[in-house]
Amino acid sequence: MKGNRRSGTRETAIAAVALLIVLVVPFVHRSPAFEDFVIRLSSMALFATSLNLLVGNTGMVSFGHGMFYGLGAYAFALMMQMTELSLPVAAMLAVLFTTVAALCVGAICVRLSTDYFAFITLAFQMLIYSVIISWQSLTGGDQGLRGGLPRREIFGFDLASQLHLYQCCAVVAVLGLLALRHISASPFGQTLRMIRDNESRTGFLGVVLWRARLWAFTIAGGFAGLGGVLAALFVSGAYPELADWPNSGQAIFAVMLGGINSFLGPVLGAAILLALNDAVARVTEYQGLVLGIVILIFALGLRRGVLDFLRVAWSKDSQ
Amino acid sequence: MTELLRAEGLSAFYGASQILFDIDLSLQEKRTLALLGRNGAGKSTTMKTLAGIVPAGSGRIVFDGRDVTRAPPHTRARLGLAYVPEDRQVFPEHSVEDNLLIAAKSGPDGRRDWTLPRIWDTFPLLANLRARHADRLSGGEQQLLVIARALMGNPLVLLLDEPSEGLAPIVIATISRMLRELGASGATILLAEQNMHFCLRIADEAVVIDKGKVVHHQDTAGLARNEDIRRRYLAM
Amino acid sequence: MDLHALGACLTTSACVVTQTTSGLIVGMLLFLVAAGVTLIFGVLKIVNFAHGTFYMLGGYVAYTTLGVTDSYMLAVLAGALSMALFGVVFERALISRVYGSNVLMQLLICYAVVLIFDDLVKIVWGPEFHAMGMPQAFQVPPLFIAGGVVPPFYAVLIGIAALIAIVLGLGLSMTRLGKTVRAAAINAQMVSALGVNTTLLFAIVFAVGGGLAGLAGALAAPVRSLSPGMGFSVLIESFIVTVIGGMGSIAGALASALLIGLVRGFGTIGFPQFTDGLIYIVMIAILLLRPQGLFGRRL
Amino acid sequence: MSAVITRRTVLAAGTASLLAAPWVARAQANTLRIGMQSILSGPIALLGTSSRNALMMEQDRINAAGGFLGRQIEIVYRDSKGQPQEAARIARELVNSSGCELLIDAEASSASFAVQEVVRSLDVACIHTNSETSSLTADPKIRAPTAFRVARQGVHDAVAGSIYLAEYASAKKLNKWATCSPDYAYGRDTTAQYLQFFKQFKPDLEVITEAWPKLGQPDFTEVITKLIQAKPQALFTLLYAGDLSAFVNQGNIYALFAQMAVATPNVDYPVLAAIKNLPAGIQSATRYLETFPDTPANKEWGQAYFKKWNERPTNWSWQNTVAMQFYEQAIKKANALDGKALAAALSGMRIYTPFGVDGTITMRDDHTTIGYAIGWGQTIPKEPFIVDVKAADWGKIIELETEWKKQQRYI
Repeated sequence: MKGNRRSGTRETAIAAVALLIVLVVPFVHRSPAFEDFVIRLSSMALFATSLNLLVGNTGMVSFGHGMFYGLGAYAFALMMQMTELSLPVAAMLAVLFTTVAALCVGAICVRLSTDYFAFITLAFQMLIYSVIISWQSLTGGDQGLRGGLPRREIFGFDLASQLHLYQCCAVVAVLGLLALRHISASPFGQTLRMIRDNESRTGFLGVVLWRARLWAFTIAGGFAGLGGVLAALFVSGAYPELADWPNSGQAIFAVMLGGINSFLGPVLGAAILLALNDAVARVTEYQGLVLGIVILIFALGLRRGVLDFLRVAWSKDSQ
Repeated sequence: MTELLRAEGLSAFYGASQILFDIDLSLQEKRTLALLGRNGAGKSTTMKTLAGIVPAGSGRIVFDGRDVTRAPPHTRARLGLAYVPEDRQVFPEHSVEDNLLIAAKSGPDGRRDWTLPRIWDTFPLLANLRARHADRLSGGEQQLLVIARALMGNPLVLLLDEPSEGLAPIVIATISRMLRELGASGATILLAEQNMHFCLRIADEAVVIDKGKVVHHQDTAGLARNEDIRRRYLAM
Repeated sequence: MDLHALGACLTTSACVVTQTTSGLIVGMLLFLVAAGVTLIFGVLKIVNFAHGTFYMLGGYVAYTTLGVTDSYMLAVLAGALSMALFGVVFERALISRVYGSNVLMQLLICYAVVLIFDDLVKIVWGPEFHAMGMPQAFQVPPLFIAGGVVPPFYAVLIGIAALIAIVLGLGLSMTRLGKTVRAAAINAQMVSALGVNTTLLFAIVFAVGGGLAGLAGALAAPVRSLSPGMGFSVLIESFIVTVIGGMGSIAGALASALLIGLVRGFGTIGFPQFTDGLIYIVMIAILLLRPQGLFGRRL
Repeated sequence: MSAVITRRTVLAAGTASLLAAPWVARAQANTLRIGMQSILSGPIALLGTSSRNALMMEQDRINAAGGFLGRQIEIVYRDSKGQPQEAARIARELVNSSGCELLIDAEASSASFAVQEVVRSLDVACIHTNSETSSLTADPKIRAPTAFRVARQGVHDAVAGSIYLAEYASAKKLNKWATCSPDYAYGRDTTAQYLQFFKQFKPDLEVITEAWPKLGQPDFTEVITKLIQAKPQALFTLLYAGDLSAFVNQGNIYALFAQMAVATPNVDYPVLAAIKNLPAGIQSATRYLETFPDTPANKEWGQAYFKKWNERPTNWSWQNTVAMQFYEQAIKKANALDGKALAAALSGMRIYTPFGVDGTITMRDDHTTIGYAIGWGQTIPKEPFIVDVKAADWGKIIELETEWKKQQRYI
């Protein structure tokens, strides 16, 4: 317990230092490209890390995690457009809404075994996607929400300003990741790992499997929703692809690329994926070809996420 | 007398943990050799390694004069090595007849001694159940089926892993009688068992293994009198 | 929602016949793709997310073959056979390396293949859509049956797909190869220990699955636009079909492909703007009531 | 020990360089970069690539004439696949990372609204070249200060088309119509607009059934049979490009076009060419037509395009060409590139161009163009593909547009 608390303090310190560095950068050198990247990364990192709470931590492969990302974005953007709520309130309500949605979807899904769980989450995602596309009067259909988000200042913060948006996203992402880290290191997180490693034994210990899974699913959904809120802020709206299947695929890829056994793996994976996408898009219009080859090299060569791979390489070095 | 199957210094692993250590075995043509040992001694792993399902870590497996250490299971099977797994593994959704047909092939020398009619002759019980799905058979019937299935491949050697496991005494007696007849008719059998009494009546000689190592080798008649070995390695 | 129109349709034979045949044709082509998905999953436990790519490539190969040979029959054969071959290469070169590993690793490999071939198609055939056009032999007026319209080309397609369904069904249940494939689906190790080369068997399964998808792409090429990425929507639908029918069940794939076809056929009348949603709802309902699918084995 | 360092260093450096790659600043060249994004893959990529083709021709022409403000121009192309979220990302990336100082948004409507929001926050000048959805510029809440549209506008098209179709329908006694449009915002909004005006001009019009296939749907069979069931006298469709081609090919199997008249505003040259067995007598708008307006300048441009790309231009081609012509004039006038100055120059600007009905096109104060060629005619299977073209009356179009804007409370 003591060790836990000490490592908790250490992580908070690391997070604070990382945050500080990110926040200082713009005062040294303004680069809109870098700031855009960090804003997108903060959203994607929350999304991918929350997915990894399911995939890496609990062994639940969800193909439909993007639905919560999309729901978070839509809930937030709609509240901003249709109500006079202030931004933090709207954001919190959006996350709450997503969490409840995850609870409802989870309650239906979590009892199914691995493959079927993957498919039913995919089916739910596609259902939600087609509702978003069809419910044009509310969501704008395929065009997404038009007209942008109203810019309301909060505490002297104006999110129309790139710098303020950057700062806000960095803070939210670091706090979100810290919370996720806390959850994954908590006794609850231990229980989830036990379920992943040995379902029946965990059951014998008196853990109600479906309830633990449902909690994990709900929490992951909520954090994905938070990622969606940041995404909505970045694009100043909400668009159906946020809730579409390929978006879930991106998150899965980020998780796999970074490493499912390292907490920061998905963050690194998201960073690599975003950077790779941007870099390739500038060089060639055949992004898919390049990305596909990279994935193949990674999947057949490395066979595990970058961070997992580095950890293995590192520990070999240290021996 | 020719040697059909030989293992030299065989080792095997499950992941990082070593299960078999330096196993030596030799099986002569038309003989029945029993592989005895307690639960977890490494009998099944030995059988699986011989059949090619578990890869050999080191050592050599020579079958019918050929080195098959790296050969995949189906190659070994086609060379005449038939494997009957411990948990029977019938194809549950196939009929008895289909279970047999899937395994039908001629032997390595082109022989086709075992055909469906001969199986029905030898296993009249199965003949009556030919259309039944294998998952509807009793344990004993399933055991007969998998032995028959192995024979359909016209093998040179039968690897039988714990054929008596989990069966009622009366069924065990049937299987025992059938295996004795098989042996008498000239079949070559490697029989892994923890039920020593079952083996004594079938096998000519026995190898005892413990913790993945060969600890004793003797003819069965002698082993039956060897209280020391039985107490040390075979007592439950 | 337009339940009134749906009711009116269901009470006129012309509408029922026409929408049923249109459901049949949509369903049968879907079946050809889904049969491969379900076969590959059933035997190899591989969720082949690259299956839409086979469909796409089959269409493009047929398009080019038609241009060169001017024979639709050759075009269809070329589409199917080339994809059978591609299936073997895909299985040997990529998928066989991740047997038994994490399902996400398999997913990634398939995803990579989809990305790569979408772009390769763009490079070879260009990013614009192509239309193959109807072969001369089928440029004939439609038939009228019980007041419903049935085009001869579609009747032929339905016939071919039905024939394949029968061949596939009988082949799996009656022939020795089929029985062995079914046995390998349940216990590949045991099949291998009985002397069957399962490596070859798996390659054959991929060849059949890929060939069927290629066949579907080639058969559909005269009426559908060919464009890079066209495999995606087909993939999603064939997945739904596979899940509803029961992963690994050919009969299930047939039944659920027809079900989806009919939901489309009549859904477009009753729920013109929510037909897709309807299909997902059917899928969720079935997964909840019978997770193993209509014809799947109980888990 | 050294091996350890090497390995770690390599691992760390590799990761770092991968991460740093996107924002390593490009050497700021004197070249003026113009970002262009469009749909360059998928079933409607045809339109995106035809936009790019036109822009490449403009780039050559402008550079030969000395560029903008003495700087050679370079257009940077990106494929958004038509997805709004991706389009928004690309727009930001073009400006923030790739150093583009002007934007051409050659997206379809679905993505141009997303680009609009990016433009609003970046204050860069942007011309939407392909989005026809009226609200993009008509709705003052959506209109952005530095974003303009050089494209057909849905409401203009709807008025022009409805007047033509009402006459046509009355002449042929076609009262029972069906619609079949892609199930997304453009399809729904524009269909609704057409029907509104169509009913206004022909009050006895009856829409007996509507079908809404998905965008990029592979199989239209159930939609086609539904249309046949309903037995309409005529069909109005907004399907386009690959979807239109598939629809026509599948419809042919059912002899759909023998059973009803068809009207669509969306037949482009290459689509006509790609559709095998094109039925004659489809009522269609002139998207781009070499023979309309029938002037030497228009014909010359069409021929030059055909010569260079070995296919005919689309509606999107001329729109992108005009956008560059507007930029050219506005930059000359403002002698600057920043969004505010260009916006001031563009508002109310009138330029000479082959694509105007009277040789000019005007950028109105509400950031949208008027005076471009709108006409309707009927298809024939060979050149010039559309004949009997009737030009629309711009006076009537603007009158009804204003009325519509009032209805929508835009003015």
